[in-house]
Amino acid sequence: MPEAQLLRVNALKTFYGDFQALYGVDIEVSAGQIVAIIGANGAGKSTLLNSIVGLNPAPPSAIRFCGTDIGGEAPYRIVRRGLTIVPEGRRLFTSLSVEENLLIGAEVKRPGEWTLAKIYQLFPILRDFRNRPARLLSGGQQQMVAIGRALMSNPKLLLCDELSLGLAPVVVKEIYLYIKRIVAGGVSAVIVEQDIQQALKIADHVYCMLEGRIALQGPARSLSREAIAAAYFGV
Amino acid sequence: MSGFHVTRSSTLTLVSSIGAVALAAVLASGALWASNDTLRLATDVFLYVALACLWNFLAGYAGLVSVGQQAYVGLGGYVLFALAAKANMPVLYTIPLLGIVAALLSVPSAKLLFRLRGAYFTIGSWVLAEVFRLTAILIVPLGGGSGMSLPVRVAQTLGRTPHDRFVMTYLIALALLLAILVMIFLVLRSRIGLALTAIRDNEVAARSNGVNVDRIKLVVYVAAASATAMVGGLIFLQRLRISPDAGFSVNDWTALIIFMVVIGGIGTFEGPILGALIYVFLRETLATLGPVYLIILGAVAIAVMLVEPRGIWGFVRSRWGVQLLPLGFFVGKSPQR
Amino acid sequence: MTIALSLRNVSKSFGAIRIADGIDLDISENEAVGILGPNGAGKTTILGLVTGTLSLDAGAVEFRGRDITALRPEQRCRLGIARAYQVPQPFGDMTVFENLMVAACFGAGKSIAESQAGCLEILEDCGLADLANVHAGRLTLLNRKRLELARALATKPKILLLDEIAGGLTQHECDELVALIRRVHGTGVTIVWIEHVLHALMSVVGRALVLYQGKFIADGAPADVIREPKVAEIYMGIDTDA
Amino acid sequence: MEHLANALVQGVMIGGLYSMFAVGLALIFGVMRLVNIAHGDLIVLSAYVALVATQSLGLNPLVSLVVVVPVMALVGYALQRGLFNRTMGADVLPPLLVSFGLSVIIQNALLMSFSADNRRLQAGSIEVASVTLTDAISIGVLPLLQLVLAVLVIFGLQLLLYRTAIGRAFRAVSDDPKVAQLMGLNNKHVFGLAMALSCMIVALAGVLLAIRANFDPATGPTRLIFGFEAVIIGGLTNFWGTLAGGIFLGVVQSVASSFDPGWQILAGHIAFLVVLAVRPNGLFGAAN
Repeated sequence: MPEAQLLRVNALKTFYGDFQALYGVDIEVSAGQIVAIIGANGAGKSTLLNSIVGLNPAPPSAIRFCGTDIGGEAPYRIVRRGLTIVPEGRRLFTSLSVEENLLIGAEVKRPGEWTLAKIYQLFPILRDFRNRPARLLSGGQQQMVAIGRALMSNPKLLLCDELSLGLAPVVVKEIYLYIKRIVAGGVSAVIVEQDIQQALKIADHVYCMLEGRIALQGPARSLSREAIAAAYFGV
Repeated sequence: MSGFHVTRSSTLTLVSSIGAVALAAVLASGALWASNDTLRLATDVFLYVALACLWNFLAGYAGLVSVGQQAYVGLGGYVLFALAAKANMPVLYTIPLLGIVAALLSVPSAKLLFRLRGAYFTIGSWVLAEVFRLTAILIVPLGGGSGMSLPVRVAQTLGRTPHDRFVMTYLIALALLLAILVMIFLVLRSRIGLALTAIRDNEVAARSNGVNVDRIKLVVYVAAASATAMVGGLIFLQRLRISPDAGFSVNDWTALIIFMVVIGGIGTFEGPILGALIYVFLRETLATLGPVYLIILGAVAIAVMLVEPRGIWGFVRSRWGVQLLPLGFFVGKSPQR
Repeated sequence: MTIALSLRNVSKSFGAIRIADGIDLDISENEAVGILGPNGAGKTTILGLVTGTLSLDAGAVEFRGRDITALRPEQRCRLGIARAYQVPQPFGDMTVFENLMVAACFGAGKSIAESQAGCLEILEDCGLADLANVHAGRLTLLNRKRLELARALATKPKILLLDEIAGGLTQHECDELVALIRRVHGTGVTIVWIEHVLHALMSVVGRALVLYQGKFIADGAPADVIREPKVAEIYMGIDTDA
Repeated sequence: MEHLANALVQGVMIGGLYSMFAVGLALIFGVMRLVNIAHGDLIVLSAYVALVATQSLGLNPLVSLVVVVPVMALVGYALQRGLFNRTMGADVLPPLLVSFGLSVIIQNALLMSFSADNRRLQAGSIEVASVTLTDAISIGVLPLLQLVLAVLVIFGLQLLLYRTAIGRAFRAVSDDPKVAQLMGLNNKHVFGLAMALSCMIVALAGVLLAIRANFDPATGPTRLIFGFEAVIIGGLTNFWGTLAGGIFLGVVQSVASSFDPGWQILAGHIAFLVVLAVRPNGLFGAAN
């Protein structure tokens, strides 16, 4: 592969107690790419993301980021390396204002172009609401804060968990336009989606998960709807 | 019809149940052959085991982490002294009364304390015990701050010679301990026991399946308070003297007890018994250490919480799957199918 | 027909997100109703409002003509409202059988002796009999979901609220599940089912509701409901251009 | 009447001290849902640290704060990183029992090192200095200083929480510890800082207490209970509520004591239980 490899997940197995959630998952993300991970409820998508960001234990070599083994590292250390997540359901700090939420993202003090000013340039509406408690914003605006908060750490790779959750279709479309713009600016992204159509539209490469395994993968354009449906439902 | 059936005992639980009954018989026979020193030590052990099992019942099973059980120990002691010395009631009759008085007092106490959740309940229980202690200081007829002794004539109603008295206290303590163990065992085996485990595992799901969490906790709190008061009465019957500081001592009646339970295995039936035995053994071998002793016990208990929060018995049980008491359910395939 | 469950002008929001915005809904005795809607629309929240694990901002919930808004979850369960959670909530340190015993003893209000036979039967119905002695914390996700349903049944419900219980099942398992739910429905139990696996849902329910932005935007026969353009647009993401 | 007014004024002063016991407790509960049963014993421990500092370095107790506050901050940080962080989780039992064990250990270690004798810090003339308001009411300079310091501490804490990066981190971790670490916060360090800050307030309170009243190794639990009562009476909303709770408790104790000294502490406890019965969300808490 000519492109620089950013993230490589290698035969990752994850357990919750006695319950095995992932059965040897392999994933690769190259610089500048958008990779989508799709699959039904309970297929293991969120588990995979949580393992990558360090919430679940993993052997060091199972996750490699920018040439370093990071499996099992503490989440805050992984953020410092330039890998951040926009969590499912946004999970803003409810008692903090919009601006304070954004500033928490900058705690790791990674150098880079993303600053408060640049976030407000990208999402002008947030500048107007900067002193409002984050919980009082609409769903779409909250999602902008969540994305902005993650960008404030100046990541090389942005993981997005179910960005479309609970948002109106128009808003979803808008949010994904922003993601495209962010990636064009030099950040790579992994998006986890249930909305398959949305995922296919934006991603360069798609992985489809089923019951803790990768059931199908390939360039987004090469996958047929039938193949995806089969991998998605396991029929 | 169903091809399955339910049993609640196994060979191991059968053997251990028979063993427990045999052990109780041997202990009871001690009244006939043991020396005064042995009787006194054994009475101590019984009362500590009883307190440990009761605290575990409260904290380990119902999640009510009280550091105020000394309230009921002191209450038992004081009510016994008041009834026996001031009202001239025969000592034996006072003991069930202690349980009733404590139960009556514990209901409003619980109503108040249950307004505090989790760790706040814990400190609230301590405030309540302090209220009991400070109130005892104000009661002049019972000796106020300096406390009172049980008149010799009262002690002599238990037996004319010291040996007779030791035998009597020993037997009452053993009977009380057995009653408490049987009570806890039966509760754990009943619907309440099912509910307690369910609440401990997942309180939200327990409520969604019809468990009235507050009522179950109230039942446990009242039962523990009532039995603790009876144990407290016996403790001070043996000591013949009570004062507010001794009766409501957080170190003697709660800190030590908590350490026993944590080391032995919180949330297990056998753990507190084991913990109390370990404690008495250490006390008898290291008796001269003074405050160092509490420091060591505290440090060991902390270490247990950090390394193996389930304690010694919890570790044994999970490692080897030992279940000595028939508390669970076992579903077997019926042979005729 | 008598009404089993009513929501009267029910509102609920989390911060700026409106889950229910003055919802009115009647569900008849022994009806089987499916609830659809995009992820995050608040379907699960609606069940929480019915079972009492969440409180309403405004409005009232009635069960068989009785206002239960002020009742606690355990009281509602004992009246006959049972729920199988989307994320299974087993009692992890108890065996599968003991999990059911809790529900039977407290939800259905029976003694230990009276409960045992019924629990065994439900275990067999739900395909869990061989796992009766296994600690629930050790079950696979699939079996946890079965346990969730079995435990709800053990409370002897009059209305059964199901939340995404068919996801991840194979075709065969799914058929078994559907047959079981139809049997339960056949004994007179009212069913309210949130499900993304449409073919399973459609083979049980006679009425479908679509929740979107705090309102039910469609209500009717399932086949008609999913053909409504509005529903297709917001819900059937993958099929809009088909 | 004047006698009552005097009791009231003295109660307000002592209430300032109680609210200092309380805010340390409220801070760590707010940030990490930890209730530290050893809180009172840490107060007494700081008094002994001050005792050693005054005796060995010949410092005035108030000057010894320069030593005691940083020492206690280190103790707090070390306790959190070494002990409490290992017990944090969904289950409330481990942190409770560990802090309870710590409480017993501190008490007995102090007992071994310093015996059970009553001690007191000698602060010189400031101890007796007072401002006379009327014939019956005079305000001690020291109690007044306590109240003023309490107000300053609470004011400072509010500023810290709402105006600084570390305060923002405290609130973020309190809101959602899981997401906080995903945004790059080292929760364990943040928790350590919160405990260090709590112990700095403890140090201040401990030294002030030790100048004003006798102390011995067993006096910790009572301080914990006063602090706890102030928190609950204050209503768990913000630190100003806690100040009000502390003053309420101080006034009740002081007024009761003016009638019969035997009732001082008991009256405080009873007032707390009454508040719990009548207004479980606290006198100054939100009604919801």
